Amino acid sequence: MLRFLVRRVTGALVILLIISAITFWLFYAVPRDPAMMSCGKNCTPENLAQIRKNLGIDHSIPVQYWYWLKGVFAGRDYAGYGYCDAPCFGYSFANNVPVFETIMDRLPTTLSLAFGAAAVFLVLGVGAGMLAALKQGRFLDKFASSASLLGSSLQIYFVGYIAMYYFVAQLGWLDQPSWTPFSEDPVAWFSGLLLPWLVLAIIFTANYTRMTRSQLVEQLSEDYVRTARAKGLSRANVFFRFAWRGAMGPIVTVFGIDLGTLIGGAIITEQTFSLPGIGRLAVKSVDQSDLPMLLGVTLLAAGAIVFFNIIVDAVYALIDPRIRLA
Amino acid sequence: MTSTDQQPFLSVRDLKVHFSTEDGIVKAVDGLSFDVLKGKTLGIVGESGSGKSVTNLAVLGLHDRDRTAIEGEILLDDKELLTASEKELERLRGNKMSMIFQDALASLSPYHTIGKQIAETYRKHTGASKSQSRVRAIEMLRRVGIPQPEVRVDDYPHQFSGGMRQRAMIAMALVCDPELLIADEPTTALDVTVQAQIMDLLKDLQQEFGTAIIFITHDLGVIADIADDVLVMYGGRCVERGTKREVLQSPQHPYTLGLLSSMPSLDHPVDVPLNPIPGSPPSLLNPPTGCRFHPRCTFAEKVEGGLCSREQPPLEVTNGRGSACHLTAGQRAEYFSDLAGSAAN
Amino acid sequence: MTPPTPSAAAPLEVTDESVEKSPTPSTSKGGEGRSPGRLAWNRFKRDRTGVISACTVSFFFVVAVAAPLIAKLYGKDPYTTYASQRPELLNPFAYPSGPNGGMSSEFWFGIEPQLGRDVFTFLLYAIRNSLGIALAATVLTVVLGVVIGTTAGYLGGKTDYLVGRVIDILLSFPSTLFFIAFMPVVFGLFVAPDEEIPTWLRATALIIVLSAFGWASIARLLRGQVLGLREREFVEAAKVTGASPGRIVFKELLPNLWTPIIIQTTLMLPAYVTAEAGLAFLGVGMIDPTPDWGVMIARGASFYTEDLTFMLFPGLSMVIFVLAFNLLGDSVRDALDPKSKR
Amino acid sequence: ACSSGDEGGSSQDKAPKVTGAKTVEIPVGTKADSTGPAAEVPGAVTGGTIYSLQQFDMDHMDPAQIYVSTEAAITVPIMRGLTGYKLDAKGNATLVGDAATDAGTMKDGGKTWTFTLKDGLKWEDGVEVSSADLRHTFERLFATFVTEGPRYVQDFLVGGDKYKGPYEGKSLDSIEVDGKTITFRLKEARADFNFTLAMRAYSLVPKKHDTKEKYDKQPISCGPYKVDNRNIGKSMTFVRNEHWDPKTDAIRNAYPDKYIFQMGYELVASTDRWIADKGTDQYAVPIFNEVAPERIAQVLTNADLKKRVLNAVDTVTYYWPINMTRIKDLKVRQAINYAWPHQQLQTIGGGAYSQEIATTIFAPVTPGYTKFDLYGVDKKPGGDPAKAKALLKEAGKVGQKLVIAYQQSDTAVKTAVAIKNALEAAGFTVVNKQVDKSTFYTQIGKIDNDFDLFAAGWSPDWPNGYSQFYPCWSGKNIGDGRSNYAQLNDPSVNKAIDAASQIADVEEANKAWGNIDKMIMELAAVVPDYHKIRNYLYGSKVGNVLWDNANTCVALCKLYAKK
Amino acid sequence: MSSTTPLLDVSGLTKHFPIKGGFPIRRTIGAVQAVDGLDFQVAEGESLGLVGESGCGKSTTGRLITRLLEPTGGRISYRGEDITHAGRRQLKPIRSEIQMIFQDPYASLNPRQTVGKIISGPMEINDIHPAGGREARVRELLEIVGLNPEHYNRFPHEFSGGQRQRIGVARALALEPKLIVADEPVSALDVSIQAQVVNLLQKVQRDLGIAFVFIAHDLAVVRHFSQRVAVMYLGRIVEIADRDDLYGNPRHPYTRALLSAVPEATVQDEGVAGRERIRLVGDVPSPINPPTGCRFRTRCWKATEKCATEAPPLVQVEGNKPGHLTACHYPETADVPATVPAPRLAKDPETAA
Ligand SMILES: Nc1ncnc2c1ncn2[C@@H]1O[C@H](COP(=O)(O)OP(=O)(O)OP(=O)(O)O)[C@@H](O)[C@H]1O
Ligand SMILES: Nc1ncnc2c1ncn2[C@@H]1O[C@H](COP(=O)(O)OP(=O)(O)OP(=O)(O)O)[C@@H](O)[C@H]1O
Ligand SMILES: [Mg+2]
Ligand SMILES: [Mg+2]
Ligand code: NI
Repeated sequence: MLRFLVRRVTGALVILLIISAITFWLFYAVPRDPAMMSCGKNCTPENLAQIRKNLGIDHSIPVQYWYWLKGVFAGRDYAGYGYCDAPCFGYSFANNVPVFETIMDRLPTTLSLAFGAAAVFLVLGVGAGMLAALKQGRFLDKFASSASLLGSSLQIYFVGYIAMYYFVAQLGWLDQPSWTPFSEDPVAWFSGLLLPWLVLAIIFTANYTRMTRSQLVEQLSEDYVRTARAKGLSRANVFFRFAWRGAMGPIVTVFGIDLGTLIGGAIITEQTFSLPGIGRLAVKSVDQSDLPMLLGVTLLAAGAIVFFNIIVDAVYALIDPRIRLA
Repeated sequence: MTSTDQQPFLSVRDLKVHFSTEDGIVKAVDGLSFDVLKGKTLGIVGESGSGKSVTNLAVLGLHDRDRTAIEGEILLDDKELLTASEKELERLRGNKMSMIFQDALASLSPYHTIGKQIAETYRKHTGASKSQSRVRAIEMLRRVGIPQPEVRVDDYPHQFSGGMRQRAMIAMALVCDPELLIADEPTTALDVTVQAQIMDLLKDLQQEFGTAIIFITHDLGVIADIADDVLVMYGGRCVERGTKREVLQSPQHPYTLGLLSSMPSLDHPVDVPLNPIPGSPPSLLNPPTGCRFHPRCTFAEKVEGGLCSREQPPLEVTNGRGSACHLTAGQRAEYFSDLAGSAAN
Repeated sequence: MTPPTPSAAAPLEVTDESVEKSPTPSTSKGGEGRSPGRLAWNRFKRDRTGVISACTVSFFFVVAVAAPLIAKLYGKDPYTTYASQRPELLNPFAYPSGPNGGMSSEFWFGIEPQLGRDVFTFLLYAIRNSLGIALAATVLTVVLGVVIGTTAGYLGGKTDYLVGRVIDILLSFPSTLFFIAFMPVVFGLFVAPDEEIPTWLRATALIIVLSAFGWASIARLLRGQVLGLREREFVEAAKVTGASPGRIVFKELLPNLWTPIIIQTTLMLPAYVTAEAGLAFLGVGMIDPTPDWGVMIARGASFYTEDLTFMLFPGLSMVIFVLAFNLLGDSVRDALDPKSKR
Repeated sequence: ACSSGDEGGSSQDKAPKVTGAKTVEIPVGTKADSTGPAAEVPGAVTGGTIYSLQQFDMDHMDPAQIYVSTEAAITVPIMRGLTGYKLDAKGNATLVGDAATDAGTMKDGGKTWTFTLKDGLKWEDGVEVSSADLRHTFERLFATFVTEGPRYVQDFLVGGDKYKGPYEGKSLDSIEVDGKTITFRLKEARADFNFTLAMRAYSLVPKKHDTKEKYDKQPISCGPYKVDNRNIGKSMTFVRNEHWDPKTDAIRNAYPDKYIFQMGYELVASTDRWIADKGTDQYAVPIFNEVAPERIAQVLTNADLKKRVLNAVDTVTYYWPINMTRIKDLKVRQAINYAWPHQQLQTIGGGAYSQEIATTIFAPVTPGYTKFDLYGVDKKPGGDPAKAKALLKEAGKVGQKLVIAYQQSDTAVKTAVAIKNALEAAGFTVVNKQVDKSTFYTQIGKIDNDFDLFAAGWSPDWPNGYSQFYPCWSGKNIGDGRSNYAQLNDPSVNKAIDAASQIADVEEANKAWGNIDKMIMELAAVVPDYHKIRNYLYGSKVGNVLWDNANTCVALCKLYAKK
Repeated sequence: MSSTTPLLDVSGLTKHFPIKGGFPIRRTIGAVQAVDGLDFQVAEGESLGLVGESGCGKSTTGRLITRLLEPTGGRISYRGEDITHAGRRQLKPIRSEIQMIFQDPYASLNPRQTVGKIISGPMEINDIHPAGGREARVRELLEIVGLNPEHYNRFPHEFSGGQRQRIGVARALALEPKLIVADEPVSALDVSIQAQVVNLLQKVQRDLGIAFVFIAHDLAVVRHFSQRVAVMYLGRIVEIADRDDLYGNPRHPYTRALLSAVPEATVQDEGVAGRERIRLVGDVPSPINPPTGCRFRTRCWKATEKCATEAPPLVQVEGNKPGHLTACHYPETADVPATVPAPRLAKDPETAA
């Protein structure tokens, strides 16, 4: 296990390193001067030079990257804003706030959105998939399959607005989506996120229903499931302890990937529901050509994906003893 | 059959198992009857696809009831199984009757330890505690010759070798001392040396517990080694049955004869070509009319009037011995004699 | 052993005869065999949902291809702002003044709020553009994925390792974020500052960026498949006869990969249609006045409270298209791979 | 809501029309006017929290860097300058002393200005505001890190062109501090200098706490509230500053306990929330989030909603400067003016309820406004492509390429489409160039930019022509990052601006400015687009929502939260 | 054996598959010693049988001979030409002479190609233009292997297992090879079909004079088909001899045990002594870590210290005919039945390890 973790975490770090380098390089592929943005109306060359120094962009690109990298691990001294402790992802070009703090501040929103939606779609999707598998070919199966298919064909911004219109504005069943920290007001937290969760879930559930169903159907036809039945175990026992066990692997895999992507930014969702999460931060940093923020967000997103990949593999090994971690 | 006085432990009458598939109805088993006696071994031989496994899955009631039409009668110790409820069947399976499958790796759950899988059966049917059943599992493993069973009990199937897996399967099947054991080609995937080990094991265990065994194989050599009675299946039907000696030494059906004569052996002369059955097995979707074997039968034209392609020969059983062929007894004696002799050599 | 009576002496002839009665008493007598593709086609034809969705999908493609023709017959175009000559088409709030979003015999699907363009032709061209982009991206993705995946899988060793790592990195990239971040970069690289970003470049950039990320998953899948197939005996059989690696990849392996390739394609196309729309929604895809499905929906989404019609046509048509394509994908999968029951 | 076919009803007529709007003159108040506390608002209650929903966060909190209306509006409760605008119950403004005891004393015809600091003014840490702070406030404006704010004072003060800020220990001689009085010596007479100082950029900064660049994140308050919590891009909270004494403040009432500003709401999203009017949104006011154009119809046609709309005419005029360096031919510029699709752009912007077509640079509410219509917009609001084409032909420039820069936003994109269609109909070749939001003004502000036409807007920094025309149309203000986007450098215009700014008589001056407006329009250096009518929807539990005529925003310090 | 160079000469043939692993850097940490020093020859037109338990390296040997695998060591020469490490180009002329028939009739035919294409493929690759065209040749080949030439355009899935195996044979014959490596060509087939294919191969061998390396684990089938037989155990040949010698006079204990384990479809009359039964215990050890010395010693009832330290050479032991080579320190003697028959069932689990 330790070997596995060491190896995978090293691999993950390398991937993140490459991703950050690519992002860095691509950002500068278009000639533009971030200093110009903060220089404002009365910009003199001295001002520009000062701002460049403050932002730490008065070096060649590789050197900048090196300083940035060093900052991440060892902290870094900024001309304009003093020392920035490790992990230092720099200061935003657009409004000079520390990137790390901003991201940490936005993270709870995105995490709430992601985990909440994940809980909803996992429960709904897997539940529906199980029912469908149990009632193969019956009405319930057909219903679950087609409903899920319809769900997966919808777009967040399409359903999102319609749902807001009907459920919030017209019927008043749900609250306007909004963000309140859980620690501040759990009820508001919940009611503000309920609609985004549901909308996200509609779209994701489909995939889980289908996958759960197909996995279970496949597993149920496995020889070892037949053996279990031949031993005299009850249907329910066989279903949950044998078939479901086998079906879990791929579901966990996809779940991990989805969770990683969601945390990396449910950009469209956050945009649709005006939630102040990582996704919107990303859009904003793109709008403002804010490299440090963009880098931070990209790394967070990639990190989430990589992290959940490792988790998935570890969980997979727990589920399936045939897989050895190394 | 030699001992007619005995009540059959399992009795199958006119069993029909039909699957409805996209392409039509597969008549996998079409009117099959046989008996298994207590403490005896019935060997079922037949080519791939002849319905051996389907028959035995029907006995255990493991077919998907929605998609399978099963007719006939299966009496286990005078209990009708086809009409039994799922609950009743669950109580019988693994307890009174159990099964060993061919592909042990696929048939053992990869997610649970060998010990758990064995113990589970025991607990289910005896209500023993966890620790009791674990002890029982270790004992069973030792019984089937797994070295260091206390250690190996916590291994997963993939950590076992092929032969050991098959032994574990056997241990699992026998953990509740079943009265009927169905072994579906338990040795086909194994090497000859390991096959010999497993067959010896089965024989020993049968002697010890008096279990009735149905042994499925397509290898007549294995039948010769282990079975008391033999049932030869072809295209979902029984073409011949009798004791091992009767069937192997004086086959009454051209198919059995063909099987015997197409087998290379360690002491046949080598320079003569083998004597294969021409053609290939029949489609069960669209089985040949009349005798299902007639397209491949070298004697079909010996029966006048093309009877073979029109009419299904009945299986006439006397004293447990019978065959389903239009050839007259005389014809058989004439055509088969030298052959049978050579086969028995 | 005494050779038994008549037939055994001539086993070959007997087998010949048996072949006639071989397990496939099929319709095909001699001549043309039932290829796996043909079998799949037959299975597909029997699937009613599949056929209906295929028709729906083809309808969309026909509409896309024939958009200029239809627009010509219909007599409108998607670019003219009809309201600028006829201000009475819009009410003082810039919404269509006619009921139902201004639907009339003249403007079938009504007119657009604010600018007053014709929704019907706009939608036609939007479908045309979006499908075109999605299709091109799909083709490019699949080609890239297939070439890279099969090559890596077949060659193995260092190449495979390298490609594997590149795939890892690509799959770890937060792709949506990347799209929005670097579409401007792509434009910046190709366009002089005083030139309008040409529509073709936007489209090309979209296609390139979408496929640059999309190929990885296909390549990974195919690589796995090839790794499996490579060990299959028919590949060894080809090698034993001296076949070149090229021949093995293209003549032996590729035909066996059609199933996953087709399945992936049917998954990818609707995904790209929605992805393209999503990017447009975020403002980095196509842009007015180029008609685009996603742009239409995104704009409809802001007017729906007052002019639902304007949102409904593009929105529903996309839902229908994606749904039909998904259903079609399912049916194709079932037909190609009858064992997998979804 | 399927159809919006039927007319909006009679409410249409009640919407204000810019054409009918009066010009807003702001008188200078007396010492008595400048003495606190501010008059109570009838029915107001203390306590509660006021929220806001807005799209953008403020880029700057250092007053010296503040030039954008949003930033100015939002900082009223925490920043105080020497002068400020006091509102009466109807929202009419008077210029009074804020930190100063009165609106200042002018000598030498406006070349010397003296202000006296009020007693009892304290920073949020309880330390008294000192005259050193006053001096520092103005000296630090010259520091290099100050790049965004206005440059009026810096340009006006004697010696300002050489001074580099206080941080190297040097002080500026033209600022004299004596006890509680501060005297400014200006290069030339500025009769409206006290109005200049009312700009947020000249709010006070404590010398002790001046952290230079970092002050931008952490301003120190001497107003009734202070920044409690700031979360850039997301939210900001103001809480009470206990050291503020209402008696020192004639301008601000401070009813709510807290302000919570919430950022990141697109117009449509915020409008929908105000329409829904749920939870804390009932206590929300807009800072700059108007009713989204997409929702104007819904809001204005619904009597209930309409009750909650603050409707006001802004001093801003949105226009499209024509790059004079690139488009040198008058006829071409005139052709652009003729071809302009005014009406269509108005429609896209939300219709006559939110904007009125402009033919002048001056907004009708700004003193000095004179109505004229040089390019026949009133008659042909949809544009006159024929005439435009004829002019182009005359100039021999048919097919003239025009590069139009616009920001990336939904409305901007649609606008660009309409303009392109119209100009191409008149014989131009149009290149629409989308420019990053973040660098839009930087890019069009460069002298050698690549654009011919771009959207801009200007509202005077105080209500007269000087701050309307000098920054944007004087040839002296051409430079990278300066606001003379058209790069207009016409000697007669320059002369006229200089002359007008020296006229002390208000009436006279206004007339002069009105003429300059016409001069520029004759040169066709710009296409005036529209005058803005603001429609602000607010929550049902916010009391006394007033339009602040002088700061052109919702008067934050007059609000209260209903119980 | 004739004095002329044999068709195929294999000496010291070795194949080790590296095992990757290790931490933190992946490297080769061991090897599967699949084949470890094989020596044998195949003469023209002769059939050499290769038998042994699963995993003993039979297929690996076959794939080394056909050069599907790169040998780790040893030498393979075909008609005197060293092809041990020959590249694809160098092998080109030889490719058509050495062909292979595979075990799995389902996996060995490309499901997406018609029978015609499958069989004409090798000709296309090797640029062979038979008189009368390729198609005619294919039909001819189909006829030779007993299939209906009309089935030229059918796909493999339309055939039964036996028929598919015939197609495989036809493909191998298409290049008119001199040597065919048949890797368990009949193991996957039903008995009734198996005989058909064995007969076909026999006919091919006889009529066309093709030499065979016939791999199987069924001793009876090998006996029927091969003139000479080699028994493999864990990557090594333990005994190689002419058919009659090997089956009549097995000298290696393993050969003996193997022979005795073959089930025969005969019924012993009561009282008549059955065939000798030797029951080996346990499984074949792992080729990653093969036993030292004689590899069979862990399952051999005769093993001594010597077996553990000294690997017995493959030599002609006393009492053998020439060409009958055995690798054993304590060879069995012909007339005495196995010295110590193992117990029928290992009751003591420890010994079963
Ligand atoms: N669930 C099913 N649905 C449809 N057809 C089936 C099903 N199960 C078995 N069959 C068919 O029934 C026939 C008999 O199958 P069965 O498994 O009994 O053969 P078998 O004699 O056990 O063969 P083998 O020796 O290969 O195990 C085959 O043709 C098979 O395809
Ligand atoms: N590509 C490979 N990589 C690693 N090990 C391999 C590889 N191919 C074969 N082996 C190993 O080499 C040994 C011999 O394998 P081989 O396939 O030659 O056995 P075999 O005698 O043909 O067995 P069977 O009768 O099961 O076909 C086995 O232990 C196998 O696991
Ligand atoms: Mg079977
Ligand atoms: Mg093998
Ligand atoms: Ni014989």
